[in-house]
Amino acid sequence: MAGLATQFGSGAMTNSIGDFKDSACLLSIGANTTEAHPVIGFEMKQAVKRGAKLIVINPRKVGLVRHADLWLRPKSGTNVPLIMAMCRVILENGWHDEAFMAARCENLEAFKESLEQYDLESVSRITGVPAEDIKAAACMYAKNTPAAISYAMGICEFSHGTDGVMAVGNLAMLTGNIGKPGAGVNPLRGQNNVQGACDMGALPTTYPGYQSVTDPVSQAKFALAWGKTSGLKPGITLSEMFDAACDGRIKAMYIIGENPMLSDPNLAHIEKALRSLDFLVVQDIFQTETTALAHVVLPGASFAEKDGTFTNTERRVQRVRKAIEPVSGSRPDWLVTCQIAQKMGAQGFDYKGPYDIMNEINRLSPSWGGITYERLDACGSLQWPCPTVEHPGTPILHTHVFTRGRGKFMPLDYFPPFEMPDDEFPFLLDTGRALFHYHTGTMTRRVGGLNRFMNEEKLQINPADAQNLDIRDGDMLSIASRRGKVTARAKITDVTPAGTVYMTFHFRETPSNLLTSPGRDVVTATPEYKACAVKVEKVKVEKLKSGGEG
Amino acid sequence: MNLSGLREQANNAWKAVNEPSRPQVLVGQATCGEASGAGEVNHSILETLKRLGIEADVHSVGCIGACYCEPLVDIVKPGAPRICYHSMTPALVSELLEDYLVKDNPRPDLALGVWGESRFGIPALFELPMFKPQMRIALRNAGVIDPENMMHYIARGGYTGLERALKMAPEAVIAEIEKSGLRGRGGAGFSTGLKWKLCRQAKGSPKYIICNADEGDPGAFMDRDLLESDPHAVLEGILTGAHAMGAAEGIIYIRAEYPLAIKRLVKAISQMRDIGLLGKNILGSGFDFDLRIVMGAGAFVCGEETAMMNSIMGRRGTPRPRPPFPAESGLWGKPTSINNVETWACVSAIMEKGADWFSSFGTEKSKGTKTFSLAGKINRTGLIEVPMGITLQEIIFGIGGGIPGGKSLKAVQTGGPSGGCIPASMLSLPVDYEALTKAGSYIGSGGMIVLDEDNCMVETARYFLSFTTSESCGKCVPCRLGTRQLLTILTDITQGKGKPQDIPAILGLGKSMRQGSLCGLGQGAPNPAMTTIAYFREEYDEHINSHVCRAGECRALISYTIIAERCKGCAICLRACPSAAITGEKGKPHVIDISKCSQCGNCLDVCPKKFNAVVKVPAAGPAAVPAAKG
Amino acid sequence: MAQTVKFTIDGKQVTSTEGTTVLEAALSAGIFIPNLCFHPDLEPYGGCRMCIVEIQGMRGMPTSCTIKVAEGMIVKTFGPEIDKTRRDALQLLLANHPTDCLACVKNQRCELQKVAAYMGVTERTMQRTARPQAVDESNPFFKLDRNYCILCARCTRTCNEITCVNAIDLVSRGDETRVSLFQDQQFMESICRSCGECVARCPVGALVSKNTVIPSSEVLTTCCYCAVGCSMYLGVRDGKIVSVRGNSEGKSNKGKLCVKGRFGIAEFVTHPDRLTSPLVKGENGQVQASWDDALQIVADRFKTYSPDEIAVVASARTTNEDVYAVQKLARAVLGTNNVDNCARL
Amino acid sequence: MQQISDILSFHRADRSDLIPILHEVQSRLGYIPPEAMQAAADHVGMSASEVYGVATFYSAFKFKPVGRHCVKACRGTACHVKGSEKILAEIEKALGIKDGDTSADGEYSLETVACLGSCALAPVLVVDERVYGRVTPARVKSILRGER
Repeated sequence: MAGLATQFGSGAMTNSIGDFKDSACLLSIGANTTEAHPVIGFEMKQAVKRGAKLIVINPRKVGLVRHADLWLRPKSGTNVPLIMAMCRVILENGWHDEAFMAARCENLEAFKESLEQYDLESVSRITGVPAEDIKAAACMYAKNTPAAISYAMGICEFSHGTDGVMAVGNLAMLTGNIGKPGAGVNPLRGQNNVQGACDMGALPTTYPGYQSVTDPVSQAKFALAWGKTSGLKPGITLSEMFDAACDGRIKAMYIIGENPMLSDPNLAHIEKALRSLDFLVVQDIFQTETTALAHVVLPGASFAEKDGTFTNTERRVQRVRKAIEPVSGSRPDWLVTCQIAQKMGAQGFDYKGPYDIMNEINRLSPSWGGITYERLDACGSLQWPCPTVEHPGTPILHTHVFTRGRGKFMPLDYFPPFEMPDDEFPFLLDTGRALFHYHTGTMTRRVGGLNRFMNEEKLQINPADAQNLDIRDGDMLSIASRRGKVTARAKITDVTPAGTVYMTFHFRETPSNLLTSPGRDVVTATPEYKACAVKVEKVKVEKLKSGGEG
Repeated sequence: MNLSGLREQANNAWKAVNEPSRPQVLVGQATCGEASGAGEVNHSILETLKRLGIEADVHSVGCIGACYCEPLVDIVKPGAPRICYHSMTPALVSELLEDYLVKDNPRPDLALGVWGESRFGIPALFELPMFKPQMRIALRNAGVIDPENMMHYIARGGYTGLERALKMAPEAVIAEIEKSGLRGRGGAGFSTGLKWKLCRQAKGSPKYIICNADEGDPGAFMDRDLLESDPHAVLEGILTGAHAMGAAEGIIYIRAEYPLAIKRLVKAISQMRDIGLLGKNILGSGFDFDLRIVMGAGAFVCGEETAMMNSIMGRRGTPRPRPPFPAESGLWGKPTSINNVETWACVSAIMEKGADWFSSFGTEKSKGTKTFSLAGKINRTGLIEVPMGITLQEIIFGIGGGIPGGKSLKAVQTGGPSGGCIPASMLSLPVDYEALTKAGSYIGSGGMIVLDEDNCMVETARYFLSFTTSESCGKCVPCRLGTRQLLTILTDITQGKGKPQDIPAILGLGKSMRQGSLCGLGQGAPNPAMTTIAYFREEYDEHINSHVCRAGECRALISYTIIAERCKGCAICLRACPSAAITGEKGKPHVIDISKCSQCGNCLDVCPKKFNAVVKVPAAGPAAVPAAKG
Repeated sequence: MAQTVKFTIDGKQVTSTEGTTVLEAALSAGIFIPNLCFHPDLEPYGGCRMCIVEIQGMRGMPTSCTIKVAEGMIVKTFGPEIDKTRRDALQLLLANHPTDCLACVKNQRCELQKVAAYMGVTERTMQRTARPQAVDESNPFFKLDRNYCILCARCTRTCNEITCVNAIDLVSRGDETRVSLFQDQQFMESICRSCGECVARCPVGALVSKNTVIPSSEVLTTCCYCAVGCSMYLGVRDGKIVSVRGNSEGKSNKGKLCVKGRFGIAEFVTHPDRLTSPLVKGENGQVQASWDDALQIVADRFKTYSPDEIAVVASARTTNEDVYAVQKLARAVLGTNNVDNCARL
Repeated sequence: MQQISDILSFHRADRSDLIPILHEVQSRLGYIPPEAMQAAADHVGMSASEVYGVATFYSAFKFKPVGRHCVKACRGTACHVKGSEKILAEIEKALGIKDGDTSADGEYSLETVACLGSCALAPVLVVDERVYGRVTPARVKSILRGER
């Protein structure tokens, strides 16, 4: 989310889910909303039914395409030139919002200059999208206001994902689609509390409330509150942690409720990292591929067994309430963490419950100052920033000024993904989510009915490619990249474009992340899940065995 | 472009038919003519003319309404009036042509009438009992002109009304229609002028107009006939309405069951387009309008305007509650006005001849004329147009020539499945919107089915309920399940399983359906049952209490038997029996095995009249009294 | 802002806002009008005819669910004619509906039952017209028993207006009309996404969850799956989660849920695979240990690493409070900024 | 399938073109196969279930292949009072099929229609596009043989 943070001063969704109903145009980029965020999908489709235009930009024929007025199908990893070309078309035709740009934004000249490389002809060649479609999309987006952009991992999970996000930010600023109802730039976050985890300072660079660790004032504030705190040097990111574990710089890890042994890219590397550790503590509700490598496994409690709050993708903080007692032997995660701290002799971890923790958050995180349990119980939810108990919360960001002051137009260059198909590995592998499962499947794979819908990984392949390789629906295939190999059955579908194959990462039997690329976003270190080069072969029956080998 | 340039051409074309230099032959070729063999007759005409070496012009015309004696052929010989011949066959027409055109014998024996004054001993056509009481406004050109020849229409005054209307302000056109007293001819009888005014005043753009040609009432065929016989009369009316209401697009929603009408409409629309009557800037008036045809797909309920709009928009043809009315929110949420085929045809006549002329016909509240289709047990079946207020007596016994076969009239069914049965005792009833509604029926689109003593009124009600049950859209409870409930009860009665409490049950539920159903289909569905109970209660009671069907129509209540003394053992009935229920040796009396008999009545039908050995008897009770004569 | 409208229902002055239907206005004024096909989330339909009323100046008996309130309107919701008409419509439904209420999972929660009770209908007066209808049990979570269906079309309208999936629709017409799928196929062969929104809106026992257990209490919480943050009620009985329903007051979901939220929670929460004891790795692999021992081991070992040697991965799935505690542990106790979460997937 | 895509290519991707598309499919193929409904759905942006719901509403649409000749018996009021029931029974007997069926040899399909609008000539029968008026049970066989 560094892209939007750079341009706007905040990386979060600018508007609210309920805003889609006020939009005259919805632009969905790199998102499979009907699968990954079904209820937002309902909202968007309803808006279309009421007359809003819908533009879908996605290499895959995702569920929203049926409802779209316009579907652009760029080659994977070409979002930046595509969106920049739309910006250029808008400027050239005078469809931009001059007044908004002048009053609210900066760095326009450098941006305009960088648009020169994005003429329709070259962009059409790079992206594979016909020039008239790019123009039509630009026109539709610019002329139907307010227009809301929503995007998901199909824009971020590239080695230049931050550029993709900033291209989108440029497009929105150009048309004045920021800070008003029904407009905005709306990243749809992946997991239930990603937004909250970042808000709470589970980032190497920020304290709770995005207060920079490199800022001595913040450091002093937290040192005073906590009695002691970390240094001014930023920590290392998740991917860097695994790199550092491999070469021995990191010796111990404490992992809570995550399963990098299935979810993270280039699994062979992850496994090597975790096995290199001197001491690994993993806290989870089920045994996972990651707990299996732990020195100590601590049983956490599920969301139904504890109190607390989640922050959803639209910065909305809502209560989680205990419905049943923690299953025998498990404990709420906050309690486990605090008990470790107390055993280490630390002060300030003697919370009587999550209520006390929230009080501390209210005190130390200014944008959360007014988000108290009392208020949440009374009104259901609050959207941060909400600095005081009188503040109603903020459904729309950047209404008068950007969080950073002026919105910053970013000149951008086009870089292809880290790893592109070649003769040896001729297909591009894209990975993502499916409706009936969630993440690494630790929860959903244990729900019998959900498995009735989907109980094994299938490699989605375009009919044309399947015909070339003589693959029939249901054939067992081996999928190999430079890093590993898995087997899965074929599902022939035109959802996936020719030249690209697709898998989820829900199945431990078929760990698609054995294949994925070590490429990462140059800014945020977000892994390049959406593109790596693979080869696909039919498995002969005698060699048939499921699962993967590293 | 204006029409005056075309008028001379048109007049010449029409003159060439009526005051010809060589013989003109006009064949009535609407669907009913075709069904009677007009195609073969036409073929025979061409062959005969060729054989005789006669140079003549042969035209297809529409239907003049005398369907009972189709095929009709008119001949205009130079110097002679147009003579109409009836009941033609290929052989007869060939004979006629030779006699008249070669031997100069006009064959009065084959003629129906002369257009104009009586001649050659042939009566004047429009003085005949069938035509004399009629006033043909909507049907002014039906059977007169070639419907595919626009020149004929123009020569008969076509499009002068439109020219006049385009020179008037839209509000003035609406005022003229309002003044004429025209009411919707589709059934409900809402004031056309007022309907237009509401649409004109409604906010929203574009506006749509719809021509309702989804003539769904079984037994009604005036719209088909009109569209087959004179499409431009309707199209001119639509154009006039479009100008008056400010509509940009028109849709003709027509049943797919009317292929010939569709073909003639398509042709007429393309003729209009060719001379600039559709498209941009029509007749230089700055008015833009276009028109397309949408075909129905076999759903009676789509005659209801909100259902029809759903169908046009590609949805299930279910109605929706009103308000909002189509005039405020119709097709795609825009103001929409729906008018019936006959209404549109009246509009063009009103604009041509004026509101006062139109309102000089009819009654105080029901102005002008109305077309009716006469069918069922009546001598002269066909299509007629009469001034409002004429009595049923005049229609059935005057125009229609009474009941065939010496039978007695029992009832007249009007208004289709939502209408009712008016008993013979009420023949003096004047036909207008109010009087028929008061009698428990409904003018409807104008179907008039005549029932005689052989028609059972319970069975007639059951028939209509079977129709509405299968045509109910299923959306609202009273109609979906109420029609089924009524059908179940009525079927029981016709099968001799009726109970005394069935009558109050029908009347009670019927009232609830009238009040509670969403649209006219469900509201009107109980009418056939309720009016037959009102007027023919004794027939219900006989079915329920004595298991007797006096008309001998309800199969479960009748039986067939062979009177041994009369039977000659010819075995004709034995061969005709589908159930092998008849046995007997040749030359000896035959016997019907009641246990195998399906009461189809074939034996009665085929038994030679000179023997008259098969008789219909009540199924229950002593098989003594024949239920039906002869 | 919507205009305020004043009008009268059964002689009582009612104030509502422009655009509200008579039925909604009556219900919110505490005046009950029987209804079946009405649902606040859906467009007015006017099919069941239960909510008919009389409105001065309007012909016949319009359905209050389709008429918008207007200033000065005078509405009458009861009377012998209205009652008889409603009663007959209800009797028609009952003549076409199974008679075994006790055997129905919707018993006592059935809206048809409720309307019948309100109207004091205790016996069926019409001839039975019900015919056997197909039952679809293919979906693991819910079933469609068309014998119970009253064709209010709430389900098909939900699938059209709310989810826009359009997996189910009304098929055929008249009393042949049925809720069905393309080619009358089964749910599991269809494009149905199994969200269960139709099930949530079915007024009768036609679309029902399998294994329905009525909860003894309900707890308002937030879904644990994706980042939409659907507000939901977990139904609890005997220490277990037995039901899930969307909270219509929830700002992000307005009552809606997807297949995972509605049907994918109860089973995993109390799944026998849940970890119930800390495990500590010894020479023979991981073995169970007491909490005290396990925590002590962790605390002791953590103390031995310098801030640069240790890293903490917080969870994007746990609560804000859990995450706060963990990053505080990292910074204030372990002294490191090496704390991250998998925000990027 | 080629025929279906030909038909679609002449129609707008708009829901109001759905019923015209279905009419055309039926006039070319005699009935509407599932693939055509799916293709029409994709073309006009509806789901196949919605198309199915619309198509099954209208009695003119057929979902099973039909015979080479289509016999339509009118069940309108005028025909009913003039004994159309007997005509239908006679046809059923002659063809050995019931209303809505197609004969085993694929020659004939039989259906009843609400009203053909030729009431003055009741009872009425249509074989393919040809209308026959004043039909009697005795004439049925010769009509089916294609005679007048």
